Amino acid sequence: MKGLMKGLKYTLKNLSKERVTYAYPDEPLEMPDRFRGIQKFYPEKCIVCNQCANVCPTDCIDLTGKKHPDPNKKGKIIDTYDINFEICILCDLCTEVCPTEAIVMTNNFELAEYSRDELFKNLEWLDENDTNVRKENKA
Amino acid sequence: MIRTEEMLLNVGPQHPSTHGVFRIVLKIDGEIITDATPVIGYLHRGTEKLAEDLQYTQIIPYTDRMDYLSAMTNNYVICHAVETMMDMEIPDRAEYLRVLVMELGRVASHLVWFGTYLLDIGALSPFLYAFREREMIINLLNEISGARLTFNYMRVGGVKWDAPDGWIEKVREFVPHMRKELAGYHDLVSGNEIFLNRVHDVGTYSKEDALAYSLSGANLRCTGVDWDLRKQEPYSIYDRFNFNVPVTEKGDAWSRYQCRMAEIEESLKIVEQAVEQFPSEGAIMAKVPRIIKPPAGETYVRIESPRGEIGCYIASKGKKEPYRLKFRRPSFYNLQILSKLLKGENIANLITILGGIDIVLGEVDG
Amino acid sequence: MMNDLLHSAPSLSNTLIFFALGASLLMIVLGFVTYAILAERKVMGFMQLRSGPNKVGGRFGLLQTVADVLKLLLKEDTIPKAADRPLFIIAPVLAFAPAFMVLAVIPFSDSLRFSDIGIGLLYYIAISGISTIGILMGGWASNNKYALLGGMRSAAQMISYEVPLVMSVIGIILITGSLNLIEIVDAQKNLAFIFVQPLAFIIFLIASTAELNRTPFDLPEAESELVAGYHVEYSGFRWAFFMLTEYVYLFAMASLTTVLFLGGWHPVPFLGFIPGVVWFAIKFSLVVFIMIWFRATLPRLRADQLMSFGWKVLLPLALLNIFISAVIKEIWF
Amino acid sequence: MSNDQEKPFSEMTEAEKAEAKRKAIEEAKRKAAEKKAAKEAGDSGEVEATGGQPQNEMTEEEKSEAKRKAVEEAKRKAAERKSAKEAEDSNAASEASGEDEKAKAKAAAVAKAKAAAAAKKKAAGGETSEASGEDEKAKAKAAAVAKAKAATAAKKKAASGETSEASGEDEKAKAKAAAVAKAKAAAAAKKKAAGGGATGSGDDEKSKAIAAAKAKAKAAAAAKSKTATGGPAANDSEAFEEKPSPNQPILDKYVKVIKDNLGEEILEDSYINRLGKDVPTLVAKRESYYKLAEFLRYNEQLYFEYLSELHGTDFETHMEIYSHLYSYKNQQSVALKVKVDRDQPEVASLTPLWAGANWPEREAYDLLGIRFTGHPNLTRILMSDDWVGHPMRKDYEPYDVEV
Repeated sequence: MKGLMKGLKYTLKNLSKERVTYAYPDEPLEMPDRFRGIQKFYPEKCIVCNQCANVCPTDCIDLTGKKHPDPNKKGKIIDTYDINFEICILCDLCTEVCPTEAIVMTNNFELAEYSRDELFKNLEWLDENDTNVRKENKA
Repeated sequence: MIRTEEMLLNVGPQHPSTHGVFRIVLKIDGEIITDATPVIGYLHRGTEKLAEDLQYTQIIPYTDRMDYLSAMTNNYVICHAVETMMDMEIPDRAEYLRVLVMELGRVASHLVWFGTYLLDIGALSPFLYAFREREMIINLLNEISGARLTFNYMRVGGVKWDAPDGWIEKVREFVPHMRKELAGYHDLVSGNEIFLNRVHDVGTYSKEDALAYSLSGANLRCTGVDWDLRKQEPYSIYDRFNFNVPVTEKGDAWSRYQCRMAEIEESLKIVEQAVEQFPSEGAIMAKVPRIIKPPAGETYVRIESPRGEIGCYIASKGKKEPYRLKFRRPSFYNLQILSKLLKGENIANLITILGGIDIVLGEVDG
Repeated sequence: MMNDLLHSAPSLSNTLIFFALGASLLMIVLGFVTYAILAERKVMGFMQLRSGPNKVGGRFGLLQTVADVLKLLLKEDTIPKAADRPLFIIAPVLAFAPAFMVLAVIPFSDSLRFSDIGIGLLYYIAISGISTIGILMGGWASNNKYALLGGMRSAAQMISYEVPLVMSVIGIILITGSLNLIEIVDAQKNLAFIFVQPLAFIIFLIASTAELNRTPFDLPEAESELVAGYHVEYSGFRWAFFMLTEYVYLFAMASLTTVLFLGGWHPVPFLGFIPGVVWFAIKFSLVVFIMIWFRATLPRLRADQLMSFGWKVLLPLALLNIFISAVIKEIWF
Repeated sequence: MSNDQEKPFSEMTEAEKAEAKRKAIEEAKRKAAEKKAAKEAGDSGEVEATGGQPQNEMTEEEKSEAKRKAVEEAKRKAAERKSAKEAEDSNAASEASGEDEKAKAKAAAVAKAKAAAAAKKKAAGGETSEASGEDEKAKAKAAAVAKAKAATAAKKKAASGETSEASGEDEKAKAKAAAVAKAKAAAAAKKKAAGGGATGSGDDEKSKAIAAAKAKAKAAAAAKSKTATGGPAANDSEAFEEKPSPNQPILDKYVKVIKDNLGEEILEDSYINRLGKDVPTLVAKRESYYKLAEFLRYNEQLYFEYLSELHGTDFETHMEIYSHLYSYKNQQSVALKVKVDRDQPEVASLTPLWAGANWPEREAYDLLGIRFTGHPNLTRILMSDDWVGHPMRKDYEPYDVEV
């Protein structure tokens, strides 16, 4: 009986304590700066080195480049850049290898969509996804 | 004439107490189990097969998904295996960070176990109390690694990030808080007569059985075997800390409970000491070639995860992908003894026993 | 007014009046159930450091249960193909009807009462036993193994705990010399029976919790073992009926506890200016709160422990209580 | 930290250009190299140019090479040649890199080499000096001399027995410090290098402490088994001598006990797995696998009552069962391997000996198709019962290519 009483006392004491739950989604959740959410892509920074696509463990990145429009400049610029969020595991390896920080992580984690097709993010979408970018990556 | 017959009861794969997609086919006579056949593999993702085509760094995020309650130890075991093969020296600061996150992860994992175990036994509140503290740990780990469960934090040769500003202080403050709350758990649960009746002398096995069935972790220590790889085969920097290995003798669900609860305290001790000794500066990565190619040969390392001995075998041909990668997944081994324990028990005890073994299905199925 | 009605000759208008009164009581009870469920969720939420329902009906979630009930009513009514159809349909009704019937004998206050029968307590206990059949029937008719196990557990549990439940109140019957609940309340005008019969109160509280299938005696449902026990195959409003049964019984049992041990509508000394109904409500709420509190704290017993506790601990204690009561009665009354 | 880490990347664009040029030169240099090897080497060269750790990488390779030499047969000579080539390549790469980077790397490498077991000392010293410029050579020599001194001191201490263990440690550390100081003086012009050396020595001492602790544990085990006589000091001195591994006596003991009881023919091979924490490894013959396992399980001197791990591997030429055994009684571990014919993969089950081998063997059957005779319930465990094929086999073709 003593143990039961102790337990009852514990719960009763907690009755008046402050709640610890988050009021999500009424209040947005603040994630720490390093949080790995949906990527943001800067097309102008990309040098089409393909490292992100190579390092991706799930092969969810597809990219193509084209010749630089300015004939005086060497190298390529990005043409298409797609991430398939059906299989992306947000491991952060793509941003880790990127030499120019053209792809960076944001703190946006709300990925749910009504259709699978919408999980296929293309270059425009990733370019526009510019909220909550990691502070240390903000140029 | 009353005729009784045995009944076949399918528990799982969708059942609230199997902690995932675990199925067990019971033959029951009334509520008494006469035979039990575990069926696993519903969460098999072929990590080992996938790893054959991946570079070592790319495998790390996959290990997060095995034992998803303590992904840090999984991260560590593969890094440790590769580092052992390449004979690497890990910088001190990195080692301390690793130990900190692994021990915090161990506490978090045990808290989940504590909560869900009590939920299995029918008490609702401990689950929420345990998750309150776990949330704090998860937030700490989120701050340092950028994810709440699938950390992908460690790298071969060190860790990905250094501790953010003030993180160490937060950890330092967390330890006394956790101690206080742990005392509360003991008030709430450990003395509760109903709980004691539920776990005493349930699912008892002997030391010999535990060894024969390759049990590890608290499942082994509850039979009186003083065995913790952190102590007996020190890896990383565990030999620098002063902590005990909780050992209980009876081998029943209650002694497993005691073991795990005491382990939380010991982990807190380690965290406390690691915070004290934490080097104020230093590198967090060893000098590592960017393409990691362990020499040809094979290695097997094992470390102590919250669930027991997690091992990693790598056979390398000197390439950047492993030739064969194999994880010794503690839950997989620990689960073997289940069908032996269940014979003659009733259904309520099935839940107590299964919960007491502390399995994570992601790990069982690999 | 009530007393006059009860003693008047039967007529058509009387019947109509009784029907209207019954219906209004049903509404009150349903209102109680609505807010008892909310209270349970809220209290448990607060105890578990959550806020509980807070979306539907303002920040206190006042309409949450209403929304839930509406959802249940709108849900598709499914009956498993292999189920025993007639039994499956009749089971929830059979479980619910007695739960409401027992309320007839509960006196809520000096004037608010619906019957005045001499064997009120006996009536309560006899009728409430019928619900077990409904639950067993539901478990059997579902043709599901979990449901069957839940139903069997429920039957075993109800029978085992009915015995100490009845035994524990025999002391009160001895002292008051009546089975009429109104007379029992009147006998507590000066001192509630909880002080005269503390042992009986504890036994009664435990046994009634078991009768209600509430934690720590929620074996028939046993979420973590039998998924949902006897109502695992039920959905929609049939399931709602089982839920309703549970909470109406909570209402009835809390009322009975108030009447038997807490002095019914009688006020605490010096606070007589507060009306009797309010006193009843306060005491009643206290009992409900204790039940919820238990649920938020305690783990579940195991079937065999439940049985041995009922037969080996509670029953001997109840018998002891009868003996002590008899001795006390012989000496003081 | 993140800045530190990112910097190499941002520098890399320039470095890559240089790298491309270098690649071309390299390509010309080694025509004989395989295409794949060439690519990999190029990759590693790329990092080295920026990361500033060419020697480091190289010593890794050499270490592995030395290890292998101690362990391996002629079979893998080809592989060795390959890795040697890689080493050459990385040398070439390092030559191309800047002077002070080299120096930095040198300091680190020296520290590393010291910390590592001295079995590879000569080789390492030789090759590093080869690879580097004139004054580096001198430095390396100085370091080598210091090391030799330390080694002799350690040996002396070792001779004086166990009691002086602590002081021996001390003196060794001092010798180490002196050596580092020498290296520092040599590289005094480059402050950074000196700093690196200092931290390196700090690490060294710590690792020493760890090594000592480990050695102690090992020594305790050894004392129990009454075979090892040297104690920790002996272990340390072993490391400085050319002796292969501290676990060698343990392995010798196992082999002796096994051969005494079961005859000479029972083992196919036995060696220390250098890459796997020096675990003694026994390779059984397929016919006598069960007999050997049974002996390991029940013999009083061995008594491996715990099966830590069992799994199979498809090596294309053959299958292999690897099991890691542990004896709580004697606090020692052993790896037991057996080779299985790939076309007729059949081997005795260990489940009668260790109940814990049940599921791992089912897993090996499921994923590799190895049949374990005497297993109580050899069915698929992870894949569904109607699965076609055994996924972990190297020639496995998925039934549905898309999945």
